[in-house]
Parts: sequence; C-alpha cells; structure tokens
Amino acid sequence: MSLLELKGVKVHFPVKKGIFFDRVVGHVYAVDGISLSVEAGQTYGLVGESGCGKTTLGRAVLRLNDITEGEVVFDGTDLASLPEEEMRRQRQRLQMVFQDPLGSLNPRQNIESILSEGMAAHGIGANQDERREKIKEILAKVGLPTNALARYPHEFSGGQRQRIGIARALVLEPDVIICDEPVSALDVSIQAQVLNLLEEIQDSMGLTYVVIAHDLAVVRHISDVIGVMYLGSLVEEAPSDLLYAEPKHPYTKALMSAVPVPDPEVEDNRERILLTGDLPSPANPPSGCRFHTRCPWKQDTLCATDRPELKDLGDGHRVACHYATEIAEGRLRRSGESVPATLPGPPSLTHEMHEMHEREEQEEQEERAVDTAQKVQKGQKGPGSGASGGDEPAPAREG
Amino acid sequence: MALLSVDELSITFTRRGQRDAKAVSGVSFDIDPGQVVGLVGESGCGKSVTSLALMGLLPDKGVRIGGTADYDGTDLLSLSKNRMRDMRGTQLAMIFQDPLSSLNPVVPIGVQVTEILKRHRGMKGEAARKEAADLLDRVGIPDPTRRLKEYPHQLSGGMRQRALIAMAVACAPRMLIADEPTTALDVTIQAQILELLKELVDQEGTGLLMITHDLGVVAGLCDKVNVLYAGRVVESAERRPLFAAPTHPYSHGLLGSIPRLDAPRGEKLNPIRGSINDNIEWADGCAFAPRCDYYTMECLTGTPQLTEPLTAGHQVRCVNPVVEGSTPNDDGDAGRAESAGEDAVGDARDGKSADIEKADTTEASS
Amino acid sequence: MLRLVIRRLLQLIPTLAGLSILLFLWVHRLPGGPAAAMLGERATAESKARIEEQLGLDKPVMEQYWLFLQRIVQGDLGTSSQTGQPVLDELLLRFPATVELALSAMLLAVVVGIPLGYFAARRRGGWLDVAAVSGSLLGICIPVFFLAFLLRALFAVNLGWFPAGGRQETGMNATEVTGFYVLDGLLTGELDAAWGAINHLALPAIALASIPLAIVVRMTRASVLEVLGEDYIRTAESKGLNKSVVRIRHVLRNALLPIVTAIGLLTGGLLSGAVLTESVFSFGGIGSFLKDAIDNRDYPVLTGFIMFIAATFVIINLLVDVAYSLIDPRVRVH
Amino acid sequence: ASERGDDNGDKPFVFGAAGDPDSLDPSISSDGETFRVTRQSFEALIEHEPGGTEFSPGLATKWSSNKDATEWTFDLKKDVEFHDGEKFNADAVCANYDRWYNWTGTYQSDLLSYYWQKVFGGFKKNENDSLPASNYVGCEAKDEHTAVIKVKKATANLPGGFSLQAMAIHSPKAIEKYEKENASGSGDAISRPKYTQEAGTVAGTGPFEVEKWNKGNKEITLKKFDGYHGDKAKTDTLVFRTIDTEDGRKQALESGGIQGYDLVAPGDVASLEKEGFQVPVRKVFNLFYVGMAQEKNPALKDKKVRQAVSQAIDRQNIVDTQLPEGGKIASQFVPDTIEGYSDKVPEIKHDPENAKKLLKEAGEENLTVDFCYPTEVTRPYMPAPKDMYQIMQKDLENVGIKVKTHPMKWNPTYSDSVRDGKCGLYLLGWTGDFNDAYNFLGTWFAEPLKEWGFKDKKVFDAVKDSGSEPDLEKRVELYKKANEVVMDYLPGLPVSSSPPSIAFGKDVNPPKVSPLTQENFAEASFK
Amino acid sequence: MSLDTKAAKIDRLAELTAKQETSTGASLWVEAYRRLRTSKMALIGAVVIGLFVVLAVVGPWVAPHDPTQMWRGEVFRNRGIFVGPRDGNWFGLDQLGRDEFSRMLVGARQTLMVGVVATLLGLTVGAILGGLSGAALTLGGNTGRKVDTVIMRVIDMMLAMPSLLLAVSIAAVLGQSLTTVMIAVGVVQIPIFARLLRGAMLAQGGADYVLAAKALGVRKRRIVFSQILPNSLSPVIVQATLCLATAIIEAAALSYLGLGNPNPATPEWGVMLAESQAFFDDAPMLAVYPAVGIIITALGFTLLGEAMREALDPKLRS
Ligand SMILES: Nc1ncnc2c1ncn2[C@@H]1O[C@H](COP(=O)(O)OP(=O)(O)OP(=O)(O)O)[C@@H](O)[C@H]1O
Ligand SMILES: Nc1ncnc2c1ncn2[C@@H]1O[C@H](COP(=O)(O)OP(=O)(O)OP(=O)(O)O)[C@@H](O)[C@H]1O
Ligand SMILES: [Mg+2]
Ligand SMILES: [Mg+2]
Repeated sequence: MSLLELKGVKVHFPVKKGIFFDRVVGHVYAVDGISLSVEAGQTYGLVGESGCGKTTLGRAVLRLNDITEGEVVFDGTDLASLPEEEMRRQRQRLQMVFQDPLGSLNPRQNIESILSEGMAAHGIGANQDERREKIKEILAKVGLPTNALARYPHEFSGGQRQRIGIARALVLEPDVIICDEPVSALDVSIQAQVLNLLEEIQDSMGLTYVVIAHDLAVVRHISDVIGVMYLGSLVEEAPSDLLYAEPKHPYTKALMSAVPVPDPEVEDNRERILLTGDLPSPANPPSGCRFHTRCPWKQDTLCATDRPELKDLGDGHRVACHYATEIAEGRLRRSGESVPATLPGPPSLTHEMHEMHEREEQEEQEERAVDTAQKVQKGQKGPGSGASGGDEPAPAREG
Repeated sequence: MALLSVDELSITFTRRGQRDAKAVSGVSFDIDPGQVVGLVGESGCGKSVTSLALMGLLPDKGVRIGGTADYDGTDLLSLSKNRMRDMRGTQLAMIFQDPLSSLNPVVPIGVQVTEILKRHRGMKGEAARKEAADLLDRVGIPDPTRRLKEYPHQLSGGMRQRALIAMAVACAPRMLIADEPTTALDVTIQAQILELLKELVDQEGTGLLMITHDLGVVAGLCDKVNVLYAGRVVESAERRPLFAAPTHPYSHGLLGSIPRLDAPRGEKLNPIRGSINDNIEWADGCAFAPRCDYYTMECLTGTPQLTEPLTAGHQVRCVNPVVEGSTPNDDGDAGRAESAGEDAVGDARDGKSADIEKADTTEASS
Repeated sequence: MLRLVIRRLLQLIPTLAGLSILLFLWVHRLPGGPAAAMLGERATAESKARIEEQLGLDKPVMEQYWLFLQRIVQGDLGTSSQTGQPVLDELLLRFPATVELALSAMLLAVVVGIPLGYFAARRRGGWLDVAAVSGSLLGICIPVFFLAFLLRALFAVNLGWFPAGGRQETGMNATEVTGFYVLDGLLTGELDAAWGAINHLALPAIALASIPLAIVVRMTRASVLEVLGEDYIRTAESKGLNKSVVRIRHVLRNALLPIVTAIGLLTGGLLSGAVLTESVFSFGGIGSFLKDAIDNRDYPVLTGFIMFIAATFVIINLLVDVAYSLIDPRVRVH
Repeated sequence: ASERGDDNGDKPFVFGAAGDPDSLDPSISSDGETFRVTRQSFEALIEHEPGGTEFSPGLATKWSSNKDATEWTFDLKKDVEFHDGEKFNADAVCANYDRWYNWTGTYQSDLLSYYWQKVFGGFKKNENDSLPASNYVGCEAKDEHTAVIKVKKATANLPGGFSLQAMAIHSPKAIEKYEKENASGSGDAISRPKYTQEAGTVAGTGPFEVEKWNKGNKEITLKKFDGYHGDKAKTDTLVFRTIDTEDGRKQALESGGIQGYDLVAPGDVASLEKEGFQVPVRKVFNLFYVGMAQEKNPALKDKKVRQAVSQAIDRQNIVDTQLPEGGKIASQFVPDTIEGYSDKVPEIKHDPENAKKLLKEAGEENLTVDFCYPTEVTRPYMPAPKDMYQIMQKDLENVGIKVKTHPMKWNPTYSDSVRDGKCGLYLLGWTGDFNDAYNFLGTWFAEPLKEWGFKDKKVFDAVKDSGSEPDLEKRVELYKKANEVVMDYLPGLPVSSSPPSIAFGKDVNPPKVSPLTQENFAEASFK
Repeated sequence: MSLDTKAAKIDRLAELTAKQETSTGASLWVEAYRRLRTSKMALIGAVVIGLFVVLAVVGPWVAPHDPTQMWRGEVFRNRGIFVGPRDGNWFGLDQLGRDEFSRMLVGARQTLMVGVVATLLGLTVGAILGGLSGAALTLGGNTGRKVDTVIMRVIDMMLAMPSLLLAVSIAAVLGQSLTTVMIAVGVVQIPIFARLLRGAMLAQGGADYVLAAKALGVRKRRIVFSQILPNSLSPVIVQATLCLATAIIEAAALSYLGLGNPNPATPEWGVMLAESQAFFDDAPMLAVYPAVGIIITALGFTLLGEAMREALDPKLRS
C-alpha cells in the first residue's frame, strides 16, 4: 500500500461578491480531481505552469487548505475527514518546506525558537535542553553551524535560510516532506547545494518526498515519479526516466520541448513545440480536455466535450489524453508546424484577474484608513501582483 | 565594425558614510549588428547595472561610471542627458524582466505605445494609433485594436512582455537590450518570447544584448557569451566553445550545478560552495577565490587579467583555468573549508564581511 | 462602480443606526439632563420638571428612543436649544461656509502640496526638499489655533492685508444663491462679492490648510520617491520620452493614488480643524456654531451634527473610492 | 465713490457683538446680546436717561401709580408710528401686555417668558402648578393715549419692570402675525417661532428697523427708520456682527473691520487707548462677590470663619490688577451708584494675620473649602474668573485654608452647582436690570436659598420689608437698613464693583454709554 | 607566494568571521535600533524627547520657584503691565505675577503626562479591539467573522466622528478635568490603533511563516499570539510615537476650546498657550514659550516616529 494516496482531491476556492452580504458567485477550480499515490521512500515530483494548482495540492495534503472533495489517505487514515486536533497531531509526520526561504521564517524568532516550536507543539523532547540537543544534531545534518541557534533568519543567506526551513521540517522526524518549490527562489549555484542536501537527507533518513516545482529539469533530477499538472488536474504521470524518454501527453511534450538545455548542440537541433496563448483561468476552465484550447493535436471530436481520464498505458505511465496512443504512434499530425508562435490565446485569464482585483480591493478597503503609507504599498503593488505570469520571484533588488 | 563596443566599463556606487561599492569593473564586450551577446551570472553580479549604464538610466547621483561605450562613433557614457533621451527608443531600446511592473499600471497599453511614436516619430492621433496596432500585431498580440484600450493588468504575462517588446521596437532601434526578459514567465511562454526575439534579430539585423542567469537560454540564443562574476567578466567566448569547455572555474561550476533535463538521471550535481556574497574584502585577488575549488596562492593576490589561454576569442580571467585533466586543488583546502565553515555564518545583508558557508564538504572534496 | 456606490450607501445604515443609539444614550447621560442644559443659569427644579414634561422627557427611555428614531428617519433632527430653530435648517445654513472653507483649505493643500512634494522628491536632499520636509513637520506640529491666531495678528492686524474675520465685507449685500459666497459672487456676476469672500477666506483657509498641506507634501514626496523607483518609470525613461510626459503621465499619475486616499482621510481632521479655525476667525460656519453648541450643551445640534458628519464622512470616502477607481484601472469593478 | 468719502451716511456702522441674538422678539428673550439689538428697534413705556440709570420717558411721557402702587397710569406719546405703519396708542399697549398675560403652552416656560414671570409672576391660566399666581390684573385703554395697568399688590419690580426691553411694545398688527406661529416644544428642545428669526415680521417703534439677519455671516443689519418719532438715527445702516472671542473682537476693531465692541478686557483698555481708540467707561452698576454656602461647608456657619475668609482675600489686589480702571472694592451687596447704598456698613480689612487668628478661635485651623469658579466666560463684573480665582485661592492658602478647586462650565454646570449649594465658595455677580436696590438684594436675601445655605429671619425680613414698601423714599431708607443687616451677618464677601468698558473706533462718535448696557446706537455716527 | 601569506589570509578570514560572532543574535529590534542610531532624524527626535522627559521628571524639583507663587504689585494685567525676563525670573512673570520659567518646567510634566497617558489609553484599548478583531478573523470561523464585523462597525463609527468633536463630547459628559482630557484625546486614537493592528495582523496572517507554523502543527491560538501578534506590533509602536505628538497638540486644542486641564495650580503648556493669547499684544512671549515648547516636543516625537518608521520599514530591510 502506498504511504500517501490522493483520491479525487478537489480544492475549489469560492469567489465571493455581494453588495451587503457576500455571496458565492463562482469557484476557482484550483485543484480539480487529482488521484495519485506516493510510495514510501519515493520522491514524487509535481510540475506544471504557474497557477495550475501545484501549491494548492501540496497544501491540501497537509490540510492547510480546506479540501472540497476527495480523500487524502496517509498511512491508512483519511486526513480530509480528521477532526482539527487529530489533523494537527498528524502534521508531525507530514512536513513541508516552503518556496520563499525568508518569508516562511518568522523574522522575530531566532533559529532555536523556530526549530523548537514544532517540537513543543508535538511534545517532542522533555525540556528545552533536550530539544536543543536534537536541534544541534539536525543543524549539523543540514550543514549549519551550531552557533546559528541564537541568530535570526535575516542574518543568513538564501541558501542557508532554505537549510533552516529543511531543518525545521526534519526535527519532527516526519515520514513525508512536501517541498513546494524548494529551490526556485535560489540562485543556480545555490540550487544545486540544496538539491543535493535534500537527496542526501532522503537517503540517510528514509524520507518520502513530494517535490513541487515548475522547473522540469529540477523535478526530473530528484524524482522517481513525476506528475504533470495542467489547470488543476494531472495530465500525465510516469516514472521519471520514462517521462523524459517518451512524453505522451501533448502538454508534456510541449513543456519538454520548451525547457532550455544548457547545451548549444541540443538547443540548436531540438524541435520546439510552441504552445499558443496562456493558461486559461482556473475560475473558468475550458470544457472537455482542459488543454484543448492550446493543444496542437486538438481534434474535432471529444477534446472540447469530454474530459479525459488518466489512463494507464503500461509501465506506470498514465496519461489523460483521448488521443495519447494515436499521437504516440504518430498517427496524428500536429497542426503546429505551420502555426505561428504567436497565436491568440483565450482571453479568459483576464476574468480571473478581475476577480482577484475585487478580492484585493475588498481587503484593501477594510484596511484603508489605517495607515496610508501601508496603503501606498498595497495600492501600488497589491492589485495585479497576484496576476503576474510566473511564480518565480524576481531576485530581490537592493537599495 | 561593431555596433556597440563597450570598453572597460566600471560602475561604482558611492554613498555618504559608506564605502564605495564597485558593482561593475572593467567590463568590455562588442556587439555586432544581428548578433546576440549574452551576459550571464548570478543575482547581484552586475548584469542589470551594466545594461542601465548603457541606457543612461542610472541615477545621476551616487554613481561613478568609467570606461566607454562606443555606439556609432559616439560614447554613450558621456552623452548629455538630452542627447541620450533622443537616443533611447530610437537607437537603443530595452526590455525588462518583470513585464507587469515595467508597465505603467494606470495608463492604457495604447497610450504607452503611442507615446513613443509621438515622441520619436512625430506621429499623431489616428496614425499613431494605427501604427501602434500594427506594432502589437507584429509582436503577436491578437486583436490589437482592443488591446490598445486595455490596461496592463488585463493582459497575461506573455502578452505584457510582447507589449514591452512592441514598445522597444517601435522606432526600429539598432540595438536592443533585454534584461532577463523571460525570468518572470513560464517555460512555455518563455519559448514563445525567445522565438519572437530571435525573429526580430534575424529579420531586422538588430544587435541584442541578452542578459540572463539561465545558461539554457544562453545556449539556445546567444552568439557570444560573457560570464560575469562580482562585476567582472570572468569568461568570454563564442557560445559553442564555452559550453563545450567552460574554462573558468566559475563557469565550470555553474554548468556542473545545473540539473539538465537531458542528462542521465541519478547524476550528481556539483554545486559551487558558498554564495556570491562570499567575498572578503581582499585587497587584491580574485573575487571568486573563496568559493573556488581550483584556487592557488596566486589567486589570493593580484587581479587576474582576461587572457586567451587556449583558443582565440575565448578569454578567461583566471590564473588556474580548468583545462582537461586539471583537478580541484585540494591542498589545504578541506582544512580551510572546515575551519572557516564551521563557525562562519553568512551575513546576507552586505558583502563586506566574510561569509564562508559550509558547503557540502563531501561534494567539494569528491 | 454602481455596486460600490450602493454598497457604501448601504453601509451607512448600520453605522447611522449604531450612532443614533450611542447618541441617544449619550444625550440622556448628560448631567442634569437636557432640560437643565437648556435652562442653564435660571434652572430651578420646577422649571426643569416643566420643560421635561413639555418635551416628553418623562416618558420611558425606550419610547423616547423610538420617537427620536422616528423623527430622525423623517429627517427631523430636532430643534436647536440655542436658537430654537430646526437643527437641519441650522446645519444647512452653516454647512456651505464650512464646506467652502474646508474645500479652499483642501484645494490649497493639493494645489500647493502636490507640486511642492513632487519637486522635493525630484531634488531629494536639495534645499527645496529640506525646506519642504521641515516646513511640513512644523505644519503638523504647530497647534492650528495658534497658527490661526498668529496669521490674524500678522496679516490682518499688523499688515492689514486681509480682514480679521467674518465671511464677507459688511454691508456687501451680496445675493445668496448657494451659500458658497465665492461661487455665488461668480454666479451672479457680483465680482466684488466674490473677491470679498475670497479675501475673507484667505487666512482661515491657510491656517486650516496647514496640517493637510503638510501631510500632502510629505505623502506626495514619499509617493513620488517610491514611484520614481518603480520599474515602469525606468521603462518610460528607456523609451526616451519627454521629461514632462514622464513626469505627469508616469510619475504623478501613479503617485497621486495614495494621495487621493489620504485626502479622504484628512476630511475628518479638517472638520476638527474647522472648529478651531472658524472660532478664531469668527467664520460663520458649522465649526463655530458647533463650538457654541458645545458651550451651550445644545445637544440636539450635536446629535444632528454627528449624524450629518457620519453621513458626510461615508460619502466623502465613497467619492474618494470612486476617484480612486477612476485613476486606477486595477480597482475598477466592471 | 468720492461721494462716499464726504458723506459717511451709507457706510454701515458695525458693532462687534459677543454672541448671536437668540431672537428678534425681545419679549421672549432674556439675553443681553439679544436686547442690545432689539433695543434699537423696540421701545418700552419707560426708558432710562441716556448714559444713566434714572428712568426717563419712553413711549409714555408720564407715568404714575396709585398709593398702593397697584394701578399704573401711563400718558402715551402721540404721533408715534410702528415700523409697519401702525399707529401707537393705548390699545397697542394693552394688546402687548394682554398677549404676555395670556401666554399658554411652551410660552409659559421660563426659557421664553423669564422676565414676565420675574415681574408679574404667572399667567392668566397657569398650566403648571409650580408657577405662582399672576400679580397682573389687567390693562385698560382709558383713552387713545392713556393706558392703565393694574397689579394685585405692590412690588419693587415696578415701575422698573415697565422699562425692561422684554416689555417693549410691538405693533398690534405684528402681534397678530406672531400668533399665527407658535412656539412649540418637541423632542428635546423648545423651538422659537420663525418670525423671531428673520426680518420682516417684527415691528417696534425704535429708530432702526431690522432689515436682514444673515446667520451664515453672523450679521444683523438694521436700517434707519425714517418715521421715528424722536431724534432720527445718524447712520443709515447699523450692523451687529458676532465675533465670539475677546481677542477676535479686539483685532477686528484694530483692523478696522468693526467700529466698536463690548466686553473689552480690562487689559486691553490701556493699549486700545494708546492706539487712539475710544474706550468710554460705563458707570458702575454691578457687583462681584464671593458666595459662601453654609450647608455645604458647615464650618462657614461660624461667622468668624466667614470673617476670616473675608479678611484673607486681598480685594485691593484684585481691583488693582484685574479690574478696569474705576473698579473699586464693594462694601456691601449693592453698587454705590444705587439708591439705598449705605455708608454705615463696617469696612472689611485685608488682614491675613487676623484671619488666622479668627480661624484659630473658631477651631478651624485645618479648614478645607470647595471653591468653584466658572470657565469659558467673562462677565462685566468678572473679566477674568480664572485669574481672579487663582489670586483668591493663593490668598486663602496663605492663611492656612486648604482649597479644593472646582472649575466648571458656566452653562449649565456652574450655575446649577452654585444654585444647588454644591460649592462651599464660589464666584458670582450681578448687573442690575434697573435702578432699584431690590433688583440686587431681593435676588439673594429675600428667602432661604441653597446657594447661601442659611436661614436668618433678621436678614430675610429686612430685605422683604424693603421690597414691598410702596413709597419710594421710605424704601430707600429700608434698603440702607437692609444692607447694614446683611453686612452684619456677612453671608458672603462682596468683592468689587467695576465699570465695564466698551470700545469704539477712532473715526466715530460713539453713543452715550449706559451702565445698564443700553446704548442707543441712533446717537452713533461717523466723524 | 609563500605559504605564510596564505596562512595570513586565512587568519584574517577567521578573524573577520570571529568578529562577526560578537554581533550574533541580533533580533529585528536590535537591527532596527542599529539603523535608528545612524539616523539624524532619530537622533534629534531622541534628544528632544530625552530633554523633555528629563524636564518632566525633574522639572518640579529644579524649578527655581514655586509655580504658584505670585509676585504681587508688579504685574497689572488690567493695565497691560507685564514683567519680562529678568534676574531670577528668566522668562519673566506671567499674568498673575508667577515665575514663567518655573511654570514651563513644571508644565512639562503635565504635558507629557497627557500625551503619554492618552496615547497609552488609545493604544491599549485600540490594540485590544484591533487584536481581538484580528485574532477573531485569523482564528476564523463564522463567530470570528461576526466578532470582527461588530468590532469594526464600532470602530467605523468612531472613525466617522471628527476627532476633536469626539474629544469634546467626552469632555462634555465627564466634565472638565485632566482625566477627561486624557480620555478624550486617548479615545480619539482608539480607532487608529485598532485598525492598524488589525490590518497588520491580517497581513501577517497571510505570511508564509504563519502557514509554516500551521504546517508544523502549532496550535492556532499560539500562532496568533506568539507569532502573528508580535510581528504586527511594530507599526503600532511607530504610530504610538507619532500619536504622542498628536496627543500633545490635541490636548492643547482642547485647552483652547476651554476644555483643558482646569486646575490652575498645575501649569500645563496647552492651557498656558490658550490663555496667553488674550494678552498677546502686551506680553507675546508668554504665548511663545509654551507654543515653542509644544511645537518642539511634538516635533521630537514626530521625528523619532518617522525615523522609527523608516528603520522598521521592511522595504529597507536587507
Ligand atoms: N486562497 C485562495 N483563494 C482563491 N484562489 C486561490 C487561492 N489560492 C490559490 N488560488 C488560485 O488557485 C490557482 C492555483 O494556485 P496555486 O498557488 O496552487 O498554483 P501553483 O501551481 O502553485 O502556481 P505557482 O507556480 O505560481 O506557485 C491559482 O489560479 C490561484 O490564483
Ligand atoms: N542604486 C544602487 N545603489 C547601490 N548599489 C547598487 C545599486 N544598484 C545595484 N547595486 C549593486 O550593484 C550590484 C549589481 O546589481 P545588479 O542589479 O546589476 O545585479 P544583477 O546581476 O542584475 O542581479 P539580478 O540577477 O538579481 O537582477 C549589486 O551588488 C547591487 O547591490
Ligand atoms: Mg506555487
Ligand atoms: Mg538584474
């Protein structure tokens, strides 16, 4: 039996609007029916474009988001239906590493306090001394000096902060760690350090990972099994090598072909499948196959009307495409070759953005009148930032 | 003749009560028409500052700029503000990293495009609007007349970057600077934008300075590559020789630390230890030395020069370049990493003080 | 947009309802009760009782509140115990003066403050910047009533440039149309009346503007500085645009956003300031009337005024929101 | 414009008032600021001589009473016309008096009919048990120019009462119009009828008629009444403009915005005069005293303690430093300008040592008093209450009395507290309405009042007896007696009487100033 | 290149890193303090406030005279005769012949007390309301939202009233006393603090570290009180400093409206300023002293507040 199994998990965020009392006028279908299983000791990688629901799914596993529907079976228990307090206790075994190493550390807690917080919550270690011993041990493991204990997060470099984040998860000795974009905020040279560390720890502690990232190369590097997400659902799942060798879903194919490889030979000779347009809004997903609006292999039948199921094509290769076999066998031509790289995409993304602005505007109104200076920041930056294309943070500007 | 020839560019930030910060020093490169020159390096190595200096967009106060940037016989760095204003948009244009924040949120796209036509091409009213629509169409924005009336937040990320490109090419500049134009975008969108840039360069013969930290992008797009480390070009070469044989330990390390999609799985990454902030205030010496696996005693003194140790056109700033057969310098190294790394914890706030992070010593010595 | 307006107007209801309860209770907690307040110096127990009976104050509190509410809903805010006139009339009579004063002050703050803040930011660290920043600090820290007093002593008494108080030349006999004297003068073509009104407005408006001006200068400065660091300004510059285009279209327009909000917030303070300023300049607005009302415990007026102000406040903020969404497309509701 | 320079006739004469009037109908008011305005357009049967306190003919050329002083006969002036064109005659007089007598409803509130109640008691039909029976019997028009007003019993309030501005005569036609609008009480305040708030309806006989009340600009404009029966006004337009603050009025005068103002701070008199402004001084007609409430502080029941307090306070210092020139120490509870002032009351000397001794004798060395003073007001007799209070406080502390300070808002807290006897010591005073000592003494000592907290038959009898004596000369003698009795008992400390100042511009001929603050602005003109 | 040189370099490296050790464990506050120390604005503000506080504390003891002692027969206010600065009365005598210098010294305490107590009141009540509201919202649930709505409506009502009027109303109900002034000025500040804290808590509530704590299995209550709350306090503290300035000015305005501290025996700058306007022509300095006192003090708090705002600004951090 798998250690962690997701069965038809859905997370829908209600979109609220109203003159006097808020009323639900729609949903953002962030995660829309995902089933997958993760074996103990394995690394499961999740990739997909920004906004496709990776983070939401990751959080749903820990029930940091409400799960609208479906089961999250962890070691035999369905987390989705656990009472609050039970769930809290389960979290000891399921941990998370966050994308933003600085943002996920409380700026006012020193490292010792950050690391012992979770231990205290789960009653690990009889007293602070005992906990400190344990923490020191973990610190050594993640390559941080023990004198880091008394320091504060802002005194560390990016890579070190991420190590702290990892250490925080490790002190609880969890079974599963969910890593949400653990390296995307880091510089390339640091990325490798953290990736190596993750692998090393997995080996020495026998951990199970769910690694979320938008960088296919990163995911492939450390995952045993990869799931490719598109607009809230899995479109393809396969063992890492298999996926690279034979991507079956048109989206995966496009994704693969778009990832730049630091090798001129490869770059010059590869065939690119350019997708047209952008990711549609999860608040208003296309009918049928979610991908059909951008799919170069789109067919007149089925694609726009029927939602494809994940079908196992053997070797643990599961694909959600009506025409996967036909494409694999080369029986279908891609409309792509002649299609310019710049075909119009559906304009629906803007809808989602409007909703987001409204949401933010509401919050803003509540907070208005308090501190205008704060407001400046929000007003300028707030609206829209949620709609920015990618999740990859801009490297912090100085000054 | 080169379209743009940058020679010994150096940029120093000065601030009262603080030590001068050299962001860029002695950077030189040429760009020919129709050529794509890459500038790669980690965050903070001086890529953006270089591009801003060329565009004359650095603040007036608190910055010292040295060297020359010869464009068509004029030195961009010594042009008057007004002359530079005339150059920008017509001769040189720029595309920025974050397409959302680079567009004025409260002004419709149309106005943002037409204002440049009005300024440099003297177009007015309907004519300008039509030209703007054509421009949007050219960069692949569907339904351009409608888009003209929309605001940046109503466009998707890729669309915004296209709009920015439309503005950049509005007056057919001969030189384009793109500062991480795809970093904020998804890979599928990135592919589209890169394709568009390639097209522009090919069709118009524009010179393109491509700034990025993604070696993959460089590998696919650039003709020449300059690798920057802490404000200096550490390696400069044609694309193929560079990727075939990265000679500077930094470029070498960089390539070794990127997981490649096409590499066999299970292959170990070879990270560079520490971070770019790890530079002691060496009075002299190579800035990369503290992180370098190949450093020798010489690295700790005198600044190495850009030389062409191996092939013509392949320059490296290193006294102990990585060539076939050279191995990481172990002598005393492990000890150093051990002793310093054990108790040194980085100060991320400034690069002034030492910060040697304990790297994964296992890899470092393997 | 419409939804925003409706939403805001509906929000008024619970606020006003809550206020009415508070005010009612407040009024009935007044020492001695309303009758004593009204009779003042000559109050005797008997006359107090008599008045209380006449006013229905001997009825149960709930019934009184109910009556109070009924009247308020009908727009009857009661009768001023000072003047014996309907509160609504009294307020409407004086509101134009205050609005005129407040608007002038705000106008002054905006017209002077925004350019000043802008240039201070552009020449950061220059003498103008230093002057603007220290001036605005002083503007915030100097008590309004003292500033008003000084202005009057200097410009009205010593220099004689401006009148020492009032809203209009005595005996001007200008036609009143709207109650806004400057506007009336312009409307009826009585230019000397308009000029007279402006003359009388000058000093109080300057005094009243001190705080908003200081705040506008500082906010503009901060906001411009922030906008100047934004990526899109770099984009605009990289396009080689004219300075003026960059300044107005790209810098100012964005920098104005927080200022619009601030202006909404300043109105509350402006009204407080008006109480002080009008009292110094015997300006016949709601401020000095209010001070009299406070002195005389004219609580129907106070009650009415607070309801009035609450509504005004909400409406002003509504206007601000509308203005905001006009400038900033991002918050526009479609 | 050049004509204007020669003839100041159409330049308005602007007077700075301290507050807005509350009504244009003086009969429903009791407020000095209101009377200052209405006095210019309404006249009563009896007036006071310009600049003095003596009665002089008003609308009646002559008046007399029967022996019991219960029947008052007025010979009315002929050829007098109201502003609305109505003729003035005996019927008009009776119409006015009957109107007041017949008031019902809200009008019976002393908020509206204070002076009527003070002079005549109640109404024809008292709607409230607490009202006394009316002393008024009726008015009779003997002939066109003779009116007779009858009262039940003699009172010292007459004939002074006939001279009150509240008893000024209105045009009968106007009265008819008044009746159509009624004062009413609703909710939480009493509303005054509309006619009292705007020019047009009210009509009297005075030298000016009200032209416009601009509340927004805080201005009342009066214009010369050409049909006036006496000396016509010397300016065409008279404006009262409200300027609420003392320094505001002063600076307005200095900047030329107004031609005069009242309630000049004593400290400003000298500087104004120095600058060339005219600051005429009114005759003294007020009294400032320190009240003592014996019930509140039983220690004060001991005369020695009252004496000690009295001797502790340095009244001369207050007169010297706080009061306008012409102010003097008061020896008794009436000013020395009033008939009935006694020279025979003993002088109270400032003697802190003796005060200490007296306290010791009374066994009150640790005396603590609650001392109240009003905030936010100045009164003609008390130009700076807080400062005066502080001086007295220091004086008391100097003889070892502990003082607890209770500052209160004049209206209503202070008045209430004082009247309810909640202040051990307090500052108060009185300005006479007309020249009769009873107007002072009767206010305080005719019956037991909480504000004094004592019951002394000797004092009460002495005062009451003097008040009901119909014969004027006898009355004056009784007043003197009463003053001596009161001062012998020493219920409180009379502090001072002082002449309030009024200021005028350099370029005007001011009207004669009146101790009763009854300036007639018809006399005023530009130089 | 000898081995010694290398050793020297390495030694130097160790030395540098060792030096760094001494500055470990700098919390954000320490960090902000360090930045504050280099700010000229903060320095001026702190010096002014320091002086002011010292004055307030020692004023009554170092005052050369009893502030109520009167020099009789020298000042005649009714004739415009005042006594200017002279030996022993460095600021001259006030309108009652009392030593103005002593009154200024003693008045500092009252002025500071009004500011501090009022602000503390506003801060405490405001922070409780805002904190409750923020906590209720963060802890979630329907009840939480309702609690928040009710509190925020009340706050809205308070916000809708012009501050001075609110103050005046309170003075009208409670009668006149120093306490009234402090309450009145403090109450006006309640909505400011409440909204500020609530806003900050909501903002912090969405921060990643809160999510991280939740993921760790930390109890909600603990998250709210030991993570969100402490992180939300800095804007509140900055605001408190700024509010101190406003409180002092507002108290002066109340004095001007005649609602100020009515006890004449205890001098207070606002009252002194308001009173002395009446004889400004004769003795302008009597208004100038307290005015300058108020302005400079308010300036001190404003400067410090602004400097703190800058020092704590997350944008300027790292
Ligand atoms: N709390 C929320 N309320 C409403 N919508 C949300 C919420 N959180 C996420 N979403 C929406 O759900 C969708 C999926 O978001 P999610 O963060 O899971 O994407 P992601 O794949 O992690 O993207 P990224 O690569 O940008 O991190 C997005 O459209 C997002 O806007
Ligand atoms: N205005 C400035 N004042 C002081 N120092 C600056 C300023 N702008 C940049 N720097 C410094 O110059 C160096 C180079 O910055 P630059 O922005 O060019 O880096 P970059 O290579 O573009 O990095 P990134 O990949 O993060 O964009 C950095 O160390 C930065 O701190
Ligand atoms: Mg994500
Ligand atoms: Mg950059």
